[in-house]
Formats: sequence, structure tokens, C-alpha cells
Amino acid sequence: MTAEEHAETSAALRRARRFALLGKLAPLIFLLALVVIFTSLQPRFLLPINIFNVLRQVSIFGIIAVGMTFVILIRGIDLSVGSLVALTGLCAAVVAKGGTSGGFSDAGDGYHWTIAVLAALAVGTLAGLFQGMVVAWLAVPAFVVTLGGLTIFRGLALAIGNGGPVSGFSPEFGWWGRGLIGPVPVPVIIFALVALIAYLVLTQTRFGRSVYAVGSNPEAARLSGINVNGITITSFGIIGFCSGLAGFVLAARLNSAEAVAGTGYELTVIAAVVIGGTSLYGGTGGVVGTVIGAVLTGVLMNGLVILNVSPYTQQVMIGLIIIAAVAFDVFIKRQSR
Amino acid sequence: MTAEEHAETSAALRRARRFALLGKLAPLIFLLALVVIFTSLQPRFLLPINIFNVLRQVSIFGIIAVGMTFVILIRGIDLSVGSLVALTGLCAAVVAKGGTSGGFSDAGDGYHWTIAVLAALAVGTLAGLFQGMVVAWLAVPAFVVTLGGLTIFRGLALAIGNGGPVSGFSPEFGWWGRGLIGPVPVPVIIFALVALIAYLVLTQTRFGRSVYAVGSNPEAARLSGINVNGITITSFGIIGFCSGLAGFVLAARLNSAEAVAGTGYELTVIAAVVIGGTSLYGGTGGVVGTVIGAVLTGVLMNGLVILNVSPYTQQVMIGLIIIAAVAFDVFIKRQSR
Amino acid sequence: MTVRLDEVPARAGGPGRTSRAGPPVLEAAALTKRFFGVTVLNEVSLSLVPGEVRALLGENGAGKSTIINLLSGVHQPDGGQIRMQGEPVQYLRPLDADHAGISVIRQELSLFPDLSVAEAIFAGHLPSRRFGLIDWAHVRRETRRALGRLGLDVDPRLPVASLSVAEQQMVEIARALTRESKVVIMDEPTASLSPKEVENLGGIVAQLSAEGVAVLYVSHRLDEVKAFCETYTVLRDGRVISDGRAAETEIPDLIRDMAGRSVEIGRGRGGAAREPGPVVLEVRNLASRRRGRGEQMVRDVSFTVRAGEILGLAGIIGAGRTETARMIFGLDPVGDGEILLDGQRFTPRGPAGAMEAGLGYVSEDRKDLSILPHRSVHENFTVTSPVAPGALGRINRGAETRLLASYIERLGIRVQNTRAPITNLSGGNQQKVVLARWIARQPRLLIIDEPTRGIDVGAKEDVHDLVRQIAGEGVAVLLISSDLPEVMALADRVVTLREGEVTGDGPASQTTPEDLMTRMTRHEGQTMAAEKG
Amino acid sequence: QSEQEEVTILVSPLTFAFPHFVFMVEQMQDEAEQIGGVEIVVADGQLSSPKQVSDLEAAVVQGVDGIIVAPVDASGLAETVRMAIQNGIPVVTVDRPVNGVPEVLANVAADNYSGAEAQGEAVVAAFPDGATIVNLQGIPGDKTANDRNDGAHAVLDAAGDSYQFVSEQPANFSRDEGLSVTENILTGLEETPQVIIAANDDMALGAAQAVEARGLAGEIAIYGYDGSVGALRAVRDGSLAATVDQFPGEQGRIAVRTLVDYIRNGIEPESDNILLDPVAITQDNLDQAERVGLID
Ligand SMILES: Nc1ncnc2c1ncn2[C@@H]1O[C@H](COP(=O)(O)OP(=O)(O)OP(=O)(O)O)[C@@H](O)[C@H]1O
Ligand SMILES: Nc1ncnc2c1ncn2[C@@H]1O[C@H](COP(=O)(O)OP(=O)(O)OP(=O)(O)O)[C@@H](O)[C@H]1O
Ligand SMILES: O[C@@H]1[C@H](O)[C@H](O)CO[C@H]1O
Ligand SMILES: [Mg+2]
Ligand SMILES: [Mg+2]
Repeated sequence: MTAEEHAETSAALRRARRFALLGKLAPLIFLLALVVIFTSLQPRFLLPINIFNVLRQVSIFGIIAVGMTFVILIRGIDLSVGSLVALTGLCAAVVAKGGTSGGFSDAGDGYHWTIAVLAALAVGTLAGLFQGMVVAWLAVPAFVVTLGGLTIFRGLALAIGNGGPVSGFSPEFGWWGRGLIGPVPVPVIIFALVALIAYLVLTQTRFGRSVYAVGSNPEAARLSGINVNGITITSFGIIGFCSGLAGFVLAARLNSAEAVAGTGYELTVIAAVVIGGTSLYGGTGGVVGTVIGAVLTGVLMNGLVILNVSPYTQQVMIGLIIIAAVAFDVFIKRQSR
Repeated sequence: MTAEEHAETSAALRRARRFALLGKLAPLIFLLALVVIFTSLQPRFLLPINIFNVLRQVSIFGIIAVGMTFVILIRGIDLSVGSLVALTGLCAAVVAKGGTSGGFSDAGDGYHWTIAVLAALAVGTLAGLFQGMVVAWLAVPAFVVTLGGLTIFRGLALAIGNGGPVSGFSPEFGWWGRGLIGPVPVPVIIFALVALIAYLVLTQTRFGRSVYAVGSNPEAARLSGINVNGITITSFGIIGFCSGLAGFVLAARLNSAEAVAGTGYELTVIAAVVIGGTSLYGGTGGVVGTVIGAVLTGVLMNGLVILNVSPYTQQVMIGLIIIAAVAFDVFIKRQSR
Repeated sequence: MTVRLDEVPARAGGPGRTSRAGPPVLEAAALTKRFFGVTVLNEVSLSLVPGEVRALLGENGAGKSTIINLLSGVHQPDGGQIRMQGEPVQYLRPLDADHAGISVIRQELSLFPDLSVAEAIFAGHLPSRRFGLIDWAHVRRETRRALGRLGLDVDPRLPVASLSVAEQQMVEIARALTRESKVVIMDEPTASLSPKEVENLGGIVAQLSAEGVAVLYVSHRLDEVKAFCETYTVLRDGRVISDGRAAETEIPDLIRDMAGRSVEIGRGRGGAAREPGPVVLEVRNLASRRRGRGEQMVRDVSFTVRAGEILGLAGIIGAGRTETARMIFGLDPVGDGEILLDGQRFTPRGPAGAMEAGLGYVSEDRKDLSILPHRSVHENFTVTSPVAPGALGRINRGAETRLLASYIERLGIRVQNTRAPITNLSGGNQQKVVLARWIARQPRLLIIDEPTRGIDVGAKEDVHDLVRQIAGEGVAVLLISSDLPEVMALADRVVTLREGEVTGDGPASQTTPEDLMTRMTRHEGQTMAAEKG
Repeated sequence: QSEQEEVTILVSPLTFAFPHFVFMVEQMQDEAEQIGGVEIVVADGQLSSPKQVSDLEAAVVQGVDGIIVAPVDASGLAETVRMAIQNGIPVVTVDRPVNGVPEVLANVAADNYSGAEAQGEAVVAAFPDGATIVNLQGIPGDKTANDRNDGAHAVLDAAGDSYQFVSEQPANFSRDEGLSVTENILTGLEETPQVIIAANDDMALGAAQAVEARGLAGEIAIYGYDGSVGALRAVRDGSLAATVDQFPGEQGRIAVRTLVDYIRNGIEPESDNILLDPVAITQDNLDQAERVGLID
């Protein structure tokens, strides 16, 4: 290779890298644009209190979105998260209250909040693992299994709570949803931690790399010695765990758990993951994008209300902006190829 | 090739065919099993009136499921159908009534019902084509585009109907939802016709075969000179048309259209298609399966109510049976490979 | 297998043909293509006159497939012009090239797994009658004809997914034959074919030429090029280095033009220096399970492979070589018989289990079974975990990078950026990465299925050296290859399979390619009785 | 604060998908116009408590002067409502209260439980000797659905064994499901039931379709809930036996007046729980219905 060619190549390499970076940044650019527009139309949008509001609202479905990232990376999907949030929230609530009484008395006869957390996490993880097994071993598409899960877990939640809400927890329980550390709401910190751990797992461990391999080409992954079923089941276990955590935090935040909680979360969560640049065909994307996607979704809902956009128009705009965000991402990525 | 060898090969082929047929029949076998179980528990289940009940209830989301088959065959998905049913139903209603008055006066100042049908079909088809264009030209995943559509069309429906129902149509309008031809409800006949036409299109026309080719391998289809974008846009146009038709029939059946109509249809419809054996990864399946899947879903809901199963248990059972139906299908197909 | 002799014209193609005159049907004029600013094609010109069969030659990554992509509307050129019958054309999509009369057999299979063979052949071109209804009779007739011409014996109603890679390749070829094309472009059509099918294809190329169809033929098998093609163009680093008449040019000259240096081929021979060690793998009466299709692909296969030995497994399409390998590696269930590893009965528990026992398997199906698309070259290399992770599964990126760099060097892999998706590499270079990922694991038994599929002549020698080297280090190698010269060059011993049964087993030095061919193909009445058992 | 001061109020109903709330908000806007200088900002709860929480929080940031909310989730909204009040923004709840926040200026509502009791009493009045009853419930787990179910049961269970629930199924407040679930129930029952009670008018109107299609019109008495325009017309025409009006318009007007009075003049309402009596509307007292004027 001549010196000239060499120069050409490394310039090209730098260029390719820059493009690839731009591709990764697309959701962030879109988010910033949205923030700038909202702020210019209504400066109060940028008040610290509002920013923490948005983050707090985002944190619950953000936690689930982090789990969803794993599942979507392996070409799966989980429609059951909303129902699982309700089920696990109720489990935590029932454990904490020692029953299904709807009473708002703070002092329940139930167990310590730590047991309640464990109950929510255990039920969520088990439910996730179970769905993962059906996907992996019986080869039923994840869409179907978790569509079934959506109905099943909602039914169980109704049965557990007997249809009504279970409310009023100890302040320690409530702290997980309503507390602050400095100026930062506790759920936001939980979300950040979950995202950080997921980021490390996905980028720095063999498991994380296997997740990408399975999503990219399951057959090739299997042939390369990756335990595809194991990765699948674990990924579903992870989203189950995240749903359980979200269910607990939501119950703590609302000081109440009920069977209708979390209805419709699945689509919001999936939207956040996809807006963040993770492909529904698996194998590409990651947690950083998901966090941005989740914040973007939160900013959108908050901003339109702050701007006083009329409700019907709001729905139309939310739909259009979500499509635009992904279209922008696709466009940038295409340019950088 | 010797004669003997030839005989061997065709025996093999016959065996393969038999297996393949069994694979195709799996959803039907499951459906029959369900019918047998329900009937043995409650003989009234098999009354002709109930059979027509089930078919009538199935027909509306069945019509959409037929359209969804096209979209899923090309590896797409449409989450907007429920909202589009609401929007198109309201369009038909507003046209027929000449306004959004909720008045139940049969004689509206509106247009003839034929114009109302055309309005619903046109709006549905245009909405579908529009979504198809975004999917094809901007390469935004169908999941995202139609998730946007779900919100947008619901917003538009709310805006058009101003939140309230538009009710009371002429008997000719109502006939399309409530009429009978002989003992057979009109919606059932419409469903059957739509399914028949779709069957012919998918199996006997160049367009239909291209739908399978695109779903089987979009890249190869493009390289083979198939107009992949055209097929994509047309398929979305078809499901838009079907949603419009369903919106009209639903309004006629309920003698009323409102913005909440069709909420949650998307998952029921997709479930019907998948239970019928069409793969969410595109390229395999068809309308016959979809019809069976739709009927199976209808039988399930009807049967559990007839058996007076308690609501919570019902939800759990519906989820389990849907998973079981697809697991059975997958199992049979695996055996036959 | 039936060969319809009446379809194959008596006149052989290639050397000695009269030179053609007249205006070109397709011209590439000074085509330039850049990816990320790297010039991949630099003012490449070539032309085809009707009936001409032109070879397009070059090392892996020279730009052959890229030209084809430009000529067929997959990519748009950054400079230069494409002319059809003298008129400049600008394709926006493959559809346009297709309409202009250009058919392409792609390097990577691009078939429709769910469609039947007949429909896959006619995809996008189904003939229709009134009301747009498909003329199925015509489809069946033409499919039978095309398959007959190729001598391919598969039922047109079977789904494509149930065919072997080689059969799929034939279907891909059949697809181009059913079109009324002015130009047929073939990008390494024979990479996974065995001699029998290659011979058939030669007849077909000659027939196309006789019908006035221009053919652009890409292959790394130069003997084939000499036999089939009239003219050739050699590319190196995206530039035209030479062109001329195939008959008048010797293979070593072609190789020199491609590589820019002279390459000695057939350097080594099988087991000359090596002393085979103890038996590592023994396969006894192995048989596969029946599939829904009713056939049993492997019926009775026995052989042994020793440490430091390269065992060649030869056979034609459907002989059951790949199926045998898949069973050994735990990818498919064993129907009958047994596998012994170091004399111990071995029941492979999936590929992961096989790998734990020290096995490795390079699949013949690069696109579907090897590559992780969208993932980087680095990740594609490390997917077999050649570097063990640390605590908590933490990966050791530094060590991985160093190991990969050493293989890039050793195999001469052309890659600018190991972080870029593997699909940015040329086909041959992808294959090298896949080989590297397995060799780097240092297995005790390495199964390599069509290891040099799509690899250029020079690089093939590198790969062969590498295989000899690892065998020299004591690795047992099971080599499956449809390329007989490759088997002859590499194997110490050759086992031939036919229709799932062993038809020969002996030292490579005591056999000839002709012997092998005889044992690979059927002789009337020879083993019919055995098959009944 | 002065009489003329501009006042901005956030109104956040459960959802605009229910005509009940569309009407309520229209009446609020009308009331605001009559009072003068009052701007109503509307947010759609979309039946989602996170959505509603975020709407309320946004409104606090925006600095509205007061909030009227019909909470999607009685306990779920509590924390946010408390936060708003702590930020000096008075809150009035309509349709239903939030749990555990005594600082709320007032709750203006008609109790769903007592409305359903009125529905049950109407059944008892019409069928003094008992009846076989089908119960169409709302969305399982939804508070309104639960309260209406409990209220109806309280009255009818207490009325004696002669009142029998022969089938109870949810139809999710939807007309579509009201129709198909009723069809299914009617098939499953050996004998035609005498009464269908539904937790809202949509389901009742759907049930009426099913009954009519079965040729059973007039044989089954159907009781709705909401006093919607369609239902009132059906009561007039006889296809529904009754509906329950809980006067959403009046609730809305009172809520606006209470809030504006407090913001402008610091006047606290006499009670912090302003309950309107829900009334079962039959053909006999159709004129008492709030929306009777709209049925032409
Ligand atoms: N989409 C792409 N992006 C970036 N680089 C590419 C892309 N496609 C091809 N290249 C580069 O262009 C060069 C030429 O590749 P091409 O596929 O044409 O080689 P080839 O001659 O067909 O090789 P082979 O014999 O291995 O098939 C290679 O260096 C390859 O890495
Ligand atoms: N998934 C499959 N389903 C059904 N049949 C298959 C499948 N894969 C391969 N076959 C068939 O198995 C037979 C043996 O294939 P195999 O790949 O083992 O042959 P081979 O000797 O490796 O030859 P080649 O790979 O060159 O085709 C072929 O006839 C092929 O059609
Ligand atoms: O009052 C409303 C309406 O009855 C609606 O139909 C369901 O939700 C309730 O809160
Ligand atoms: Mg190539
Ligand atoms: Mg093979």
C-alpha cells in the first residue's frame, strides 16, 4: 500500500468512525432538539423541578425499558410487562400489609418492606424465567407467550387483590418511590443504577456479547457454542426482574397497588427502546439509547402539557413525533453507512 | 434415475406432504378439541344460534385479521387497527348523520349509506397506504409507524366525534351489521367473502406470491426485481381497507360509533393470525389459518362466558390456551419437518 | 442425478472459439465506487458483446462483487457510466437492471427459504394469465426444464429451506436460466459445487453463449475459467490490471496479475512430513434420523481421524458429508451408530458440549450459519470465545485484539477497521475471519466444511498452509471439500461418501482424482443390494 | 385577591373517551365563561395514572392557579395532589375523591356506590317479587367498576333470595363487548333472565342490541348507568328500563365555582365533601335528567 493510499484509508477510517458515532447520537440529537423547542416556547420547561418531574416519571417505565432492551436485542419482545408490574406491585403490597385490606393505615400487620421487595423481585423474575422457558424450549414466539402472559398476570393480579387496591405502606416502603437523595428522587437513582449495570453487562461481559450474537444470528450463535436457550431464558428473567422492581417502585410511589396498574405500559416501553435505536430485528442497539428513548418519551408527554396543547392534538402530535424520532434515527444511520 | 428410485422418492414426497398437511391442520385440530371440550361441559354451546353468535362476533376482527395476514406475511405488523376502526366508524357515522349529533333519529340529514361506506373505506385505505409509505420509503419499522398511528388515529377519532358517540342510522346502514341472509348474519358473509378474495389473491396471483417472497427474504426479493416498496405499501393499504370495512360494519352492528371503539383490537387480531399459523417472521402462513385462528379466539371467549367461568380465571385461561394453541402448532410443524 | 445430454450442446465452450465482433451489449465505462471515501473501484472499464463469456478475476476484496452491484443497480456508481446497447443507463433499483435484461447469480445465496423451488425460481417473474392469475402449468414446465438442464434432481414443490447449500446454489442458477436475459452475471456460482455440477454448468454457459447471451463469470477456480471463458479481466485493488483472451493466457500469469506477485501453488502435499498420532475421532456405522422428507441422509458411515492427520471427506451434493459433520458436532441428533472420542463413547450435547470436548466446526454456510451480520469483525472473531473471560464473565478486550491482529496478519485478512460490521468485508475475507475464530480456539479436532469457499488462489494457499500447520501441531482435521484438487492437496487420507454410505477409504497418495470421482458417483447396480439393508 | 384577577385552572378528567367526562368538561367551560376571567386548561388522563400524574406535575410547573381532577386512581394520585397543594395550588376533585389527602379543598361527586344502590333499588321497585339478574361489570379492578358492582350487590343481596344473579361478566365499559358478552350469556342461560344491570350506559345499550336481536325486546329490563344522551333516549323509547344520572354537568359547575371562589375570595366551601344524590332515571322522571334537553 502506498503512503498516499494509506493516508486515504486512515482519513476514511476516521470519517467512518465519525459517521458511526453520529448514527449512535441521533436519538440524543432529536431529544435535544425537542428540549430546545419546548424551552423556547415555554421557558418554565427547564425549571429544575420540572426536570426532576420528567425524570421521576420516566424512571418507572425506564427501568422496564432497560430490561426490554435485553429481550429485544435477542429478537424477542415482552408484552406482559404492564401486567407484571401490577402483579408484582400487588405482591409487594400484600406482603407489606399482611393482606389485601385496602385500608390506608400505615402500620400494617404485614412483613418488613425488605421482604416485600424480595417478593416483588422473586415473582417478577420467576414469571420472566417461565416465559423465557416457553419461548426457548417450546419455540413459541415471544410475542405469543408474552401476549398470553399479559392476560394471565392481569388475571392473577385481580385474583390476588380481589379486584381492589391495596394501599398505605410504611414510610420506609414509600421512600423507594417518593424519597429524595439530595434533590434527586429515589426512583431516578434506581433507574440510573439499573441502566448502568445493564450497560456494563452488555458491553463488558461474555453474557452481554452473547446477547448480541444471539440476536444477530441465532443459528450461528448456537454453532459457535453459545447456549442460545440459556441466553434467551436469562434475558426474559432480566426483564421479569426489572418489571418486579418497577412494580415495587410504582407501588411505593403511588402508596398503593392495584390490578389495573401498568395497563398499556408495554407499548410505551417498547417505543422507548426502539426510539433509542435498538432494532426490533435484534442484534443492534443498547442501553444508552434506551435511556435516551425513555427520557425523550417523558419529555414529549410533559412538554405538550406544559405547552397547553389540547388533548386530542396532543395524541396526534405524540404519534407523529415518535415516528419522526425513529425516522430521523434511520435516516442518520443510513447516511453513515 | 431408475424406476425403483423414483418410487422411493415419491413415497418420500407423499410422506412429506402428509406431514406438511398435518402441520397446516394443527390449528384446526386444536379448535375442534376446544369445541368438543366446551360442548361436553355445556351442550348449549353447539346450538345453531350460538354458532352464529360466535361467527358474528368473530367476523369484525376476522375481517381485520385477514388484512393483518398480508401485513404479517411481509414481516410487518399493524398496531393501529383498533384506532382505525374507531376513526373509520366515526367517519361513516358522521357522513351518514350529516354531523356529530348523537341524535338517535333514524332519518339523518346526512348522506346515503353508500357514501358512508365509501368514506370509511377511503379513510381506512388512505391511512393504511400512508403508513405503508412511511414504512417503505422512510424505512421506519412497521411497529413504530403503526404505534404512532394507534395514537394519531385515536386522537383524530376523538376530535371528529368530539368524544361522544354518533348513533342511530338508517335501517339500510344497520343491515350491514345486524341483517341476516337466510339464517346467516351479514357480517359473517362479509367476513367469508373478504377471506375468500384474500385467499385467491394470496395463492393465485402474482401480487400474492410476491407478498410471500418479500416476507421470506426482502433483500432477495428486491434483487429479484420485485417492487418491495410497492408490495409493502399495497399490503398496508389492504389492512387499512379491511379496518375501514370493519369500522363500518361495527358501527352498523352497534348502531353507533364512538372514539373508544376497537380499543385493544390489535392484540386480539394479531393473536388470531399467529394462532392460525402465520409466522411473525414473515413468509409463511395464510388466510385459511387466520380464519381458523379468529374462530378459535371467538370460541374461547364465547365458551368461557357460556360456562360462566369467573372473570379472573377467564383471563388466566385465555392466556394459557392461546399459548397452548401456538405451542401445539409449533410442535406439530416441528415433527413434520 | 440425471443429465439431460440432449440439452448440452456438443460444442465445448472456451478456448479456440472465433473472436466476436459487433457492438457490446453491456459496457462499464470508467466506473468508480467509494465507500466512506475509500476508493474500491477506480475507473474500471469492461464490456461484453453478445455471446461473449468473460471472466472477472481478482483476489478477495479486489472489487468484483462491487462491479456487479453497480451493473445490477444494487449500488450507484460515484463516477463513470453504464451503457446498455450503447445507451447510457442509470438504474435506481435492481428492478431496473432486471427489466433491462441483466440477471445476476449472487455470491451470497439470496433465495426464499419459505417458497417452493419452483416459486423461488420464478420469484418476481411469475407468468400470469387473465385477471393476473398465475399460469402454474407454465411455471411447472419451465422449472422442470431448467432443473433438467442443470441436472438437478429435486422436487420443485419442496421448500427451498430443505435443500443443501449446493442445491440452493443450483436453484439460484436455474433462476437466471428461466429469464429472457441479455446478460447473465455469475458471481462465484461454483464455490460450493462439486465437479459433476461444475461440468454441467460449463455446458450451460456454452449454451447461453450460443444463444447470444453475454456472460460475466466470476470464479476463483482458474481451471474452470480456462475451460468456460473466452476473455478475461483481472482486477487488483479496484483497478483493471489486464485483460485478454483466456485461451492465450497461462494460469500462473493470471495469478501473477491478480496478486501482483508470483504465487507458488500446490506448494505442499498432504501428509509428507507428519506422523499421525493416536485416533482422536472414530465414527461407527453412523446414521442420521429420518426427516419429514422421508430420506435418511446418512445411512452407514464409519471412519477414523488421528491426531495430526487430515482426513478428506469427498462426495457430490447430497452425499451426506455435511450431515455427518453436523451429527459429530452435536448440531443434529444421531439416528444410529456411535461416535467415539479418544476411544470413549461421545454423545455430543449440542455444539457447546462438542466445543468443550475440543471440537471445532467451520460450517459451509457462511451467510446463514457463520456470520453475525451487523456485528463487528472483532465480535465475529470472538464469538467462539478464543480468549477465556475473567471473573463475572468479564471480557479481556486487549488480549482479544492482539489475538485477532495476529490472525489478520497470518491469513492476510483485508480489513480496515475491526470495529466495522463484518458485512463490509468481501466474501473471501469473511470466510477467513470465520476460519480464524475456530483455529484460534486451538481445538483437538477441527471439522472444516468447504473451508476455502470463495477464497482466492493466493489466500487459498495461505489457508492450506495454515491447515497443514495446525495438523502439524497435532490437531486432527476433518476436511470436507467439493474441490477435488483441494482434497488431493491437503488430505492424508480420503474417505468417499455416496448417498450416505462410505464407498472408499484410503491414503491420498494412492489415489487419483478419477478414482475418487468414480467412487463418489453411482455405478449402475453396484450397491443397490446394500442399500436395501 | 381581587375579583377581576385572571384565573387559570387545570382540568384533568379520567379520559375523554367517555362522553361522561366530555360533557362534564363542556359544562365546566361554560361555567367558567359565565363567571368571566377564568381560563380552563384541559389535560386528558387517558385512563393512565402516570399520564395524569405527569399532567398535574406539569401544571404545577406551569403555575396554574387551581386544579380540578377526576383521578384515574384514587390512591395513585394522592401524592401528586398533596404536592400541588404544598405548592400553594388548591385542588378540587370531581367524580371521585383521592385517598388520604384531607387538604383537598373539596370533593364534588356523586358516589358511585350509592348510584348503584339507586340502580338496585329501581330493580327492586320494578320487580318486587324478585328477579333473575345478569350483571355486566366494568373493567375488572377499576374503582368505579368495583363500587358500582358493590353498590348493586349491597341492595339486591339484601333484598332477599328471590333476587338471583344468574351471570356476572365484565364487558369493560364497552358497547361492543356489552353486545357480544350479552349474546353469549343469553345463549348459555337455560331461561331468559328478567333483568340486566350494567355498570355504564355503553354496556347497557350494547345489551339492548343483543336483546333486540334475540327478539326479546320488552322481555328483559335493562338498567344502565350514567344518564348519557343515548341512554336517556332509550329510556324514553323503552329499550332501557332506567339509567342512573349522577349529574356530571352539575358536578363540574360546582367544582369550578368552588375553586374560583376560593382563589379569588378565599371562601372555603361549607363542606369539603359535596355529594350530589345520584338518581335512577326511568320514563316517569325523565325530566329530572341533566341531559334531557339534548335528546331532541
Ligand atoms: N458496503 C460496503 N461498505 C464498505 N466497504 C465495502 C462494502 N462493500 C464492499 N466493500 C469493500 O470493497 C472492497 C471490494 O469488495 P468486493 O466484495 O467487491 O470484493 P470481491 O472482489 O468480490 O472479493 P471476493 O472474492 O472476496 O468476493 C473490499 O475491500 C470490501 O471491504
Ligand atoms: N434442512 C434440511 N432438510 C432436509 N434435507 C436437507 C436439509 N439439509 C440438507 N438436506 C439434504 O441432505 C442431503 C445431504 O446433505 P449434505 O449437506 O449433508 O450433503 P453434502 O455431502 O455435504 O453435500 P453438499 O453440502 O455439497 O450439498 C442433501 O440431499 C440435502 O438436500
Ligand atoms: O363515570 C364514568 C363513566 O361511567 C364511564 O362510563 C366509566 O368510568 C366512570 O368513571
Ligand atoms: Mg465477491
Ligand atoms: Mg456439504
